[in-house]
Formats: sequence, structure tokens, C-alpha cells
Amino acid sequence: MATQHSRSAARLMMAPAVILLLGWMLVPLTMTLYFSFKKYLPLRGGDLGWAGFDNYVRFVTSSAFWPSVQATLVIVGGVLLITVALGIVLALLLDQPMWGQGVVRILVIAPFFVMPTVSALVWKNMFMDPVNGLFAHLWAFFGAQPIEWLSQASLASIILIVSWQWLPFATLILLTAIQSLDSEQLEASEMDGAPPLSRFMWIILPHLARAITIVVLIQTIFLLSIFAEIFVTTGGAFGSRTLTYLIYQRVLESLNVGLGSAGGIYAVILANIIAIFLMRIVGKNLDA
Amino acid sequence: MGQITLQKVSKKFGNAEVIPPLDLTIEDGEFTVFVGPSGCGKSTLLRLIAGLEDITSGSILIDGTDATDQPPAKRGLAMVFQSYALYPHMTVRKNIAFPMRMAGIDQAEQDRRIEQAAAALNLTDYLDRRPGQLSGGQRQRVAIGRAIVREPSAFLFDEPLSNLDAALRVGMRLEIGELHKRLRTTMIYVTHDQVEAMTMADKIVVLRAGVIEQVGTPLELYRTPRNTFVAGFIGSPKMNLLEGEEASRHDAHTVGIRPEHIDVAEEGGLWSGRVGVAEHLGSDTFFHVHETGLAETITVRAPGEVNFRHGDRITLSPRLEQLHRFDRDGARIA
Amino acid sequence: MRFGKTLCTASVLAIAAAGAATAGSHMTTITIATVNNGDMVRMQGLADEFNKEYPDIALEWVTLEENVLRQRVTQDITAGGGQFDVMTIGTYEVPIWGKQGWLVALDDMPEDWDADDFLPAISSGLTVDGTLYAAPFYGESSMVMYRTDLMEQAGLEMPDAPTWEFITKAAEAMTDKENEVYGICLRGKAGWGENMAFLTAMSNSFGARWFDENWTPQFDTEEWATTLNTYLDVMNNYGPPGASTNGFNENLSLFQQGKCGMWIDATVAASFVTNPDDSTVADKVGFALAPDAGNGKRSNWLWAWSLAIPSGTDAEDAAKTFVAWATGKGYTELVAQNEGWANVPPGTRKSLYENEEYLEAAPFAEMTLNSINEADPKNPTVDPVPYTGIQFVAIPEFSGFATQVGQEFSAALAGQQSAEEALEKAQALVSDEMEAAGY
Amino acid sequence: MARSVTTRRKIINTALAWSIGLLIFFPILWTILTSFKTEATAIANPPQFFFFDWTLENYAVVQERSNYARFLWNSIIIAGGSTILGIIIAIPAAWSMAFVPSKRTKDILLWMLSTKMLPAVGVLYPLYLIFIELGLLDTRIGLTIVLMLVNLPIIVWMLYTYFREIPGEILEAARMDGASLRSEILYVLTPMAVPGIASTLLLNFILAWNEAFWTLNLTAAKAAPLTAFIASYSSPEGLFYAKLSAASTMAIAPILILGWFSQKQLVRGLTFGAVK
Repeated sequence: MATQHSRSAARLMMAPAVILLLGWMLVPLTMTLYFSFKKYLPLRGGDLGWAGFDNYVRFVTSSAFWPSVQATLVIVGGVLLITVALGIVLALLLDQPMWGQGVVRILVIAPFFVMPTVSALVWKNMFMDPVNGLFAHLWAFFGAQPIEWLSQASLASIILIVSWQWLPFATLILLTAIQSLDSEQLEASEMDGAPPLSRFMWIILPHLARAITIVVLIQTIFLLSIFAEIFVTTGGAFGSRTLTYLIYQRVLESLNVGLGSAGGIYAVILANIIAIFLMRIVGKNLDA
Repeated sequence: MGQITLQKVSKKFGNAEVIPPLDLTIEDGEFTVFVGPSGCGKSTLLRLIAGLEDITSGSILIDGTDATDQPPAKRGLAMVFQSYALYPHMTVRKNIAFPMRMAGIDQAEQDRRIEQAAAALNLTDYLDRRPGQLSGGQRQRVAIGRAIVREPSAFLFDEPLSNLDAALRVGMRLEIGELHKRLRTTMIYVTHDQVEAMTMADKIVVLRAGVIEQVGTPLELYRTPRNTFVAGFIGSPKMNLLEGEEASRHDAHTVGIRPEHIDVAEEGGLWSGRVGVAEHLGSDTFFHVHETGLAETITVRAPGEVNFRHGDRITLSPRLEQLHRFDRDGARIA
Repeated sequence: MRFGKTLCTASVLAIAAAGAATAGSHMTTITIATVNNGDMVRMQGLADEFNKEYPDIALEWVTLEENVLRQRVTQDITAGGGQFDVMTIGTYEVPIWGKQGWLVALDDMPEDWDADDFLPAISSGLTVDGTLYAAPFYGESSMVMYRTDLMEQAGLEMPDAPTWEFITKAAEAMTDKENEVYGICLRGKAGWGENMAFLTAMSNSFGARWFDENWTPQFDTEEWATTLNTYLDVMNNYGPPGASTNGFNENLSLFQQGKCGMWIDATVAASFVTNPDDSTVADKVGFALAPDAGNGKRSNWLWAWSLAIPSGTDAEDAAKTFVAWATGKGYTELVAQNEGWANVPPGTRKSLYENEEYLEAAPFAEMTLNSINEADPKNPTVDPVPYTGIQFVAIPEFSGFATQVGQEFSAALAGQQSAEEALEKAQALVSDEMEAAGY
Repeated sequence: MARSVTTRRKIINTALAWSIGLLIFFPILWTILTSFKTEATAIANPPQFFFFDWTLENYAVVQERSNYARFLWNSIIIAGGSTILGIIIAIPAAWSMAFVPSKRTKDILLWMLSTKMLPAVGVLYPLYLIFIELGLLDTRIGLTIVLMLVNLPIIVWMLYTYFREIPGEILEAARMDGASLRSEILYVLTPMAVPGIASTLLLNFILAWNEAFWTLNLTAAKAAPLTAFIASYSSPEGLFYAKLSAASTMAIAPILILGWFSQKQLVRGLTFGAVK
């Protein structure tokens, strides 16, 4: 719906953003790709010649690879599940009439403002520490053996921390979506004799589909690359090593840039598989 | 000055031809209305004239100069949008001043024209309000004010009254009509409402699927519709179109008779039928008559005092001199 | 309208402010990367004293948590980033980096810095081909710290040189889980500088080694199995809950709160556990050499946090001036004046251990010195090895795979796998990495 | 029309919502409380809630150890600069996508979002080398650019969804009124999108403020923001909960306060304008 003139202007105006992002993506990616075919060991003097596909083979055949992919998916999936489910419940609750709604909303949003490093530190030390943590005190108070959160339930702990950080986001989006639901629709279904549960299932949930899509999309983007939470809490031990973390270990702990770069390329591939999958869904849902 | 000429203008969106090549001339000072059912391409045609869309082929001349490749701002036209398209973050004064600001007109002249327009449109008291604080009619007037101050060679109206309630619509119709009388500037007005077209236009352009069906004054269109489409579109209630035996009797494929050209009586008419719904408007009464054996329903317009009820049997007498005859293709038989 | 202008102005300002950051005077600024350990934080606190002496050298501090710091400086030195003028690194990095020519040789330091005063065990670890590449800030070995009161209650007496057998017995006797007293606290947190430092040193006492002389990993040996099983037994039975996430800091905190009967860890911890300001058990701590298993090697390590100057710095002289100040005898006295003799950085200079005031203020001094002198990085374990380093193997790849091995052992401690599984995985992954590195 | 609800139901709602709200907020509250305790009270069992001797000592210690104001200033410059820079680049792009869509528009938009899925660790080393080459290490400008690029896709997307809510007729009206493209964007579109732009600014400011990977890896001293400040308090010698809490509180307080004051815009921002 526009003239030729505005179309060419549009192309021009999109250029800075597109070129910048293209550069941001391509330049380091090309370098990573280049390194991934190299035997590049900075601590042994840097570039030690071509390595062919050695790095790729080595990265995938390493015993840590598949568990790390699995850990990544478990964390992303777990957090998504918790935040969306609790987010819906919380949004429904916050939508009810009550006193002090504004204050409650502030309380619920707050975790979103907390730096991941800080939240990881606080949870790890002040809550999950098996001796001095609040949870340990709580368990001990009820006479139970305190749980060693970060070692015995490392994935669950990380999911808990990350979910805490992202629950506000999910809640807010879903709340806004619920508030936009035409109340006449609900009243109509009430007149039609639908009990609360089916009203939720058949009216509210479908209405939330679009909001849920956005929550899933945005959170996946951020969750695929969570790092600080793992770095601070478990350092990748106890099966909490995600693909991102594995690459971190290869590149920065072992300083095997070639191997790590190959891992980086795998991560790009994984991200793209997930991206395509997501975009399919989102693309459909965003048009509405 | 504002003569607008379209030569072989066509428009395609992708592969879909929305407007096949057409020619049209709008004379200076004329009030032209584009009318047609929704989706007929009338708004697109207007936007082509405005320059908001590129034409696919052909050319547009404004006052004899080729404006085909000119951007909208350079064409010297002003447009009033269906949604009024007021700038919500500006006051009424700023809204009206905006085109002048863009044209770099000096402040004193701007103020003068704003005062003048505001006075003419009864907006003086609202100049410092924002569009959000105005009623629909007032917004409409602001949109017109914004168009006036540019002193354009032509005004373009894109269904400007469709968002107003019925009473206001009649009022605004008159205001726009008077505005035209006062300014004597070319106006092109798009509507799907044939009543608006009939009441306001000097010239009506009836469009269907991007094709011009007929161009003429309101009465020409009423009296001598060129085809069944125009016949059915112009006039309210719609013309009754009959086919079959009754048409053959008049050597036509289709005959049309307007509801106001049929007389009703208890008996003695040419046709007979049973009253379905009777709509009493006070001055007039419309009868929807069934079981005539001619068509599903025949609509008849009778004086207000005529009183038949649902289910009554009545007879109808068409005034045969007012009969319109059309051939197999729907074209008028002279 | 105004909004657009404001937006533009604001961004221009922001960029300008970001760019104008570096304008400065004739001062030489040196950037010091250091660990957030207590001694380093103290050094940072005394920076004012340095500036009094050298007003034309400004100090920028980058204080980071140990793992973050190590990653940052390693990345910077390998890539040649040149962000730091002084780096805090350890006995592991110095030989590797010195050999690569990444560090400035400290062979023309001022006379009164007295390089000959450094303890030979410490300075030999920082020397490559006869050249000193880093100045030791504090040196440490490891030893047993124990609660004298609990030991007495248990009716035992800690010998100066205990065996693992005795340690196990004592841990059992001191454990009182009802009251949150655990017989022994050891590192369990994964990391080559955390649990692997301890376990590698411990394995030496059982005669285990990382590699044989052909660089073949040795986790499939009996010695390693004994080491790991002993460790897991004692920790599972008498250790604190959550031990698998406890590193030096966590254990220190536990010990200070009176929750540990024994703790085998760095000798520097001694000054913290005996400091009445932080420790609830300050006056009830005894010290002993790290335990052995009768194989002729003890399980104590050797480490020195040191200050090194990356070659390519543009403020080499200023950096040397600072290093000389921070590791000189004057600094020791400065700390003594401000914080007391017990808090001076230990383990680097012979002269400190001849200082009567220090020996009196630091009950742990003698044991620290003995532990350091007991350590022999060239011959860390019973059998000969192709590498140097006691609690580490001084090759570049070590930090990477040792951390992963540490994670396997940590998982074993957390009960997620058996000792056998952990060793098996360790063997596999170290073999992999060594192959990748071309050994 | 909202229906009236029984008082009893409202009481139950209120109680339930407040308990959950407080539960979610509790970790932050606890951190703030702990920052005012002595180290001994901080780990006391049973935990002390309000009735302890409040002290500011921890804040004094933290301030003495690190120059908080400089970290704060760096955070403000970097987060603010990157956000504003991003907005300036994103507005024209979002305009094009929203008002002159082509068949590829959605693909481009989704591609932009997908660049956010690239693992940062994978490209850290190359980028570090580039930064050395360009002399951008430990500069605020370097970090500003990187964070701008990191957040650009989100900014473009958010602005795009806001712009799409603006009726195209108004922009056409401006065009008819003689506005050039520049005037159209500057005088008509941007002011109309102010609420959307404000929430985009806010959300991205928060994201940039909390970004901990690049800020930590590309800075040393001069340009280090609050994320680096907190990194020097993680796992210090012995666990000092009170000092850790004080440092944490100092690191999150500015953004928490900002967030609360601008809650309304933020809620809008968080919804990406895409949910109505």
C-alpha cells in the first residue's frame, strides 16, 4: 500500500539496522567459522594450522555433548513450562478485583529488574546454601534433612532461579492479554451455562494463545543463552552444563578456540533449528 | 483552478487488476462523487489521484500538467480521510496549521487563515483542544479546516461521513455542500451511500469493479440509468427489476419500475399481490408485496395515509411511461 | 518537534561522554587485575599509602572473583588485549606464560626488593630458565587446621604429622551432626583450583599421579581409586551437607562458625580462622602437617598468588614500581602497622619467618613454613612424572580438563555416580583432551 | 461492564494475591534486609526478620572497597547510550516495516530476532580480537555499540508493533499536507508513538543494565559497569552475606527504583504492544 517513492525510501531507512545486524552477525560468525577449522590454541602460541573437521568431530563425540544439549532443552523447556503455567494462574488472580492491586503488581514485577548475577548469588548463598541458607533453616525447622539444592537437584535449582526471574515477564504479558478479553464474551458463555473451568478452557485460553506465543518466543531467545546463572551457581557441574556453558569451557577454560568455535557453530545450528520451529508458530500467530 | 483529467489510468495490486484503464475528466469547480458498493475501487481511484498510490499505467493531469510522478504534497490537493486522520498529539490549531508549516507559510498568514477557517467552521472555541477532546462532528470539521487552509486546487473526501451518526451526517452533508458553494473549488467525494451522492453531487461517477458504469448529473442517473446496475444502485428504495413474461411484453429482457411509480389500490390494478411488511414512515409508506407472480417481492411507495395491513390482498398499477427497459446484457434500450 | 531533538542531543552527549572518558593528565595509570581474596582486598585498601609515596602513579583496580579473574586475564594475555598492567596470577600460569614470553622478566628490580629473600620453594615455581617472571604476593601450602577443644573432647591428640588413618578416626570422633558439627570439611566444589587442587595433592600421598611418563592418564589405577574412595568415605560419613558445592570460601565460613572439626586447606586460611573478628573459634585452632599414607609423600600443595607484568604494557616502569612496593618488605611492615602482624601476607620471604614479632603473633607461622618447605613441585608424587606442579600439571590444557574431572568427582561426592564411574569418565575425557592437544 | 463482587470474595482475592506477591518479592526483600545486618545476624538461625540492630556498616565497607559511583555512572552511560543509539537506528527501520511492508518484511524481522539466538560465548574470542584491533576494549563507546547491537532486534520489533497500531491514514494525511519523509517521522510518527518509544527505551535500558556477559568480558577498569562491580563480590574470601547483600542492593537499587516509577510504561513495554 504505498508508492514507489516511499518504497525506496523504506529500503534506505531499513538499511542501517539491517547492515549493522548483518555485520554483527556475519563478521564474528565468519571468524568463528574460520577458527573452527583451525587448530587454534592460544596458550600454545595461537594458530597451529588447519584442522579440517577434527574440531567438529571431536566436539560432537565428546561425552559431554549430548548431555549438554539435553540440559539446555530441559532448562529452556522447564522454565517455559513453569513461567507460562504459573503466569496464567497469577494473571488470572491479578485480574480479580482486590485491594492494593498496583502494589501487588509492583511486587510481582520486581524480580525482572534484578541482574542475573545478583539473583544467582542471592539464591545460591542466602536460600540454597545447605547450611546457612533459608531453605535449610526452613527444612530443619520442620525436622527434615536440608536438601543440597545445587548438587542434588542442580537442574531443578537453576530452573527455579531462572523461572523466578522470568515469571514477572510472563505474568505481565498474560495479564494484559486477559484484561483485553471482552467481558461480554465471558458473560455470554456464562449465559450459555459454561462452568468456570470450561470458560477458561474454551474462552480464556484460546484468547491467550497469541500472548503465550510471545512469551515463549522472547523467553526462548533469552533462555538459550543463559550463562550467569549457571556460572555462579554450579559452574556447570552436576549435569547442569548447557551447550552454551560447554562452549564456554572449551573456549575460555581450556582455551581451545578451535574446538570451542566448532561448538559455537553447532550452537548456531541448534539455535536456528529452534528458531525456524518457533518462527513457524509465531509467524502464524503474529499476523492475527 | 482544479481540472483533473485521468487518461488510461489503471492500477494493479500484484496480478490483480483493481482498475482497468479508464478515462475521466473532472471540471474545475465541480462537485464530483464517486459512488459504488464497497470494494468497487472508488477509494483506490481517489488515492491514485491523491498520489498515495502509484498508478500502474496511464497519466493524471491536474490543470493540464502531468502530475503522474509527483509526490502527494506537490499536487496541491487536500484530503479529508474517513477516520479524519487528525494528529492526536497536536491541538486543533496545530493540526490546522500543520500543512502551512510544512509549506513554510509565515506565522501571521498562518494565524489569519486559521482564524478564518475556524470562524467558518465554528471551531474558534476549540482551537486549543486536542482531537481526543472533540466530538465526531467537530473532528470532522477540524479535518476540513486542515484541508481548507492549504487553499488547494481540489479537495478529496474519502467517505468522510461514514463515522458519524445519522443526524450529524445530514448536517455535515449540508455544511460540505455550502462549503462548496462558497469556495467554488473542485471537490471529489467518495461514498458508498447513494443518498449522499444524489444530494451533494454536481456529477456522479458510478463505479463497479473498477469500471465506470455511468457518469452524469444525479437526475440523469435517476431518469436514464444506463444499465441495470446503475438502475438498481441509484434511488431508494431500489428500483423493482422484473424479468420473464412481463419484460417480454415490453420487448425487453428486463424491465424496471421505481417504487414511487406504482400506484396501489384495493382492486382494479394491473398486478395483484399480498402485503408482506408495511413500513410506515409517516410521509410515505413502503409496501413489500409478495405473491405477484412477477418477482419475489415488489416494493411500492405510497402516500403516508394509505393503510393496508399484513396479509391484505391489493392490486398494483405501474405507470408505464416510467418503465425502464433493458436488454439481455443489462444495457438500456432507448 | 522537541522530542526528536532531545533524542538526538541525548545520544550525541552519550557518545561524547563515552568517548571523553580517557582524557587525563600526566599521571601514569596502571590497571591491576586482582582476586577478591582478603589479602588482595587489603592491598587495595592500602593503595592510598602507595600514592603518598608515588603521587604520579594512579592505580585502577579490577577486582574479580577468582574464576572470572583467571578467565579474563588469560583471555587478555593470549589475545594480546593489553588491558592490564599488573596481573595477579598463580604458580600454574607463571611457568607457562613466562615460557611463551608473555611476561616481563623481573631481573632488574630495585636492590632493596631483595629477590634472594624469597623462599626457594616459592620462587622456583615462578622461575623459568633461571629468570623470575612474577613476584610472589603470598605463598601457601596446605595443612590440617583442627579444633583443639573438640579434639580434646574426643580424647585424641593430633600429632604434628598425622596419617589419613588418624584423620578418619578423628573425624568420626568429632562428628556431632545433631549440633551441626562435622568432623571434617574438605573442598568439594568442582574446579581445577578447588576440589582438584585438594584431590590432586591428596592423591600424591597415596602414590597416584595424573600421567605416567608417556603422558598416559592414570585414573584407571588402584592409587586413584584408593584416593577417591577414601575421600568419598570420609566426606559422606563425617562431612557437612552440600559438601559438593563447598570451595575454600564456603569451608572457611563453616569453620569460622564452628561447624568443622578439621579442615585441610590452604595455610593462608590460618590467619582468618584465628582472627577473633571473623571467627567464633579463633582461640581453639590447632595446626598440623597435611596427612600422608605412609608412602613418603604428604598431601600438601604449593601455591603462590603472584604479581606479574604482561609484556607489551605501556607502563612497565610504573608497573614494576607497584609490584616492588606490593611485594617488598616495606609492604609487610605497612600491613603489620595497620592490621597487625598476624595479617601480613605469609609464605613468601625467609625474613618474615625470622621476625620474632610475626612468629609471636602468628601461631600458625611455623607450620606454614614447614608445609611450604615440605612441598616439591618437581617431584610431586611417589613415582616419576613428566610434569611439574603438585596440585596441578603445568601444561596449558590442565585447567580445562581438570575442571571437568573436578565436575565428575564433585558429582560422585553428591551421590550422583559411583567413584568407579567418575574415574572412568575422568580417564576418558582426559584421554580425549590430551589427544586433542596432540600429546 | 465490571460486575460487583462480594466483599468476601474480594478479601480472599486480596489475601491470596498479596501472599503470592510477597512470596515472589521475598528474595529481594530478604537481600535488602540482610544488607542492614551484621555478618553474624545475617546467618543467624532462626533468621532475624525486622528486629535486629540495623547497621549501615556494610554499605560503608562496600563503598570503601570500590568506587560505586563510577560503576554506576558507567552503567548509566552504557545502558542509556546503547538504548538511545538503538532507538535512533531502529525508528526508521521500524517505520519501513510497519508502513511500507513488503513480502520480505516479516522474514527480515524474524531474521533480526534470530540474531539474538547466536550464542555469545561462541563469538567472544573473535570479537575480543576485533575489539583489540579497533582499540575498543574497556571503552564505554565499544560497550555501548555492542549492547546496542545486542538489543537492536528487540528494539526494532517493539517499535514495529507499536507503529503498526498507528493508523496509516494519519501518515498519509501528513504526506498530503506536504510533509517530507523526515518531517513525517519527526513531527507526526514519533510524537504519536511516544508511549511506545518510552516503554521500548525503558525495557531495553533494563536489559542493557543487566547484561552481564559482554560487559564483564570487554571491560577492565575504565568502562566497567555495575555487573563488574558485583562480580568482585561474588564468592569473596569467606561468605559475607551482609556485604554481598549490600553490594547486591546497590547494584539493583537504581534500576528497581526506575522500574517502579515507570511501571505503567513498562507494563506496556513488556507486552511488546503485541497483546491488546
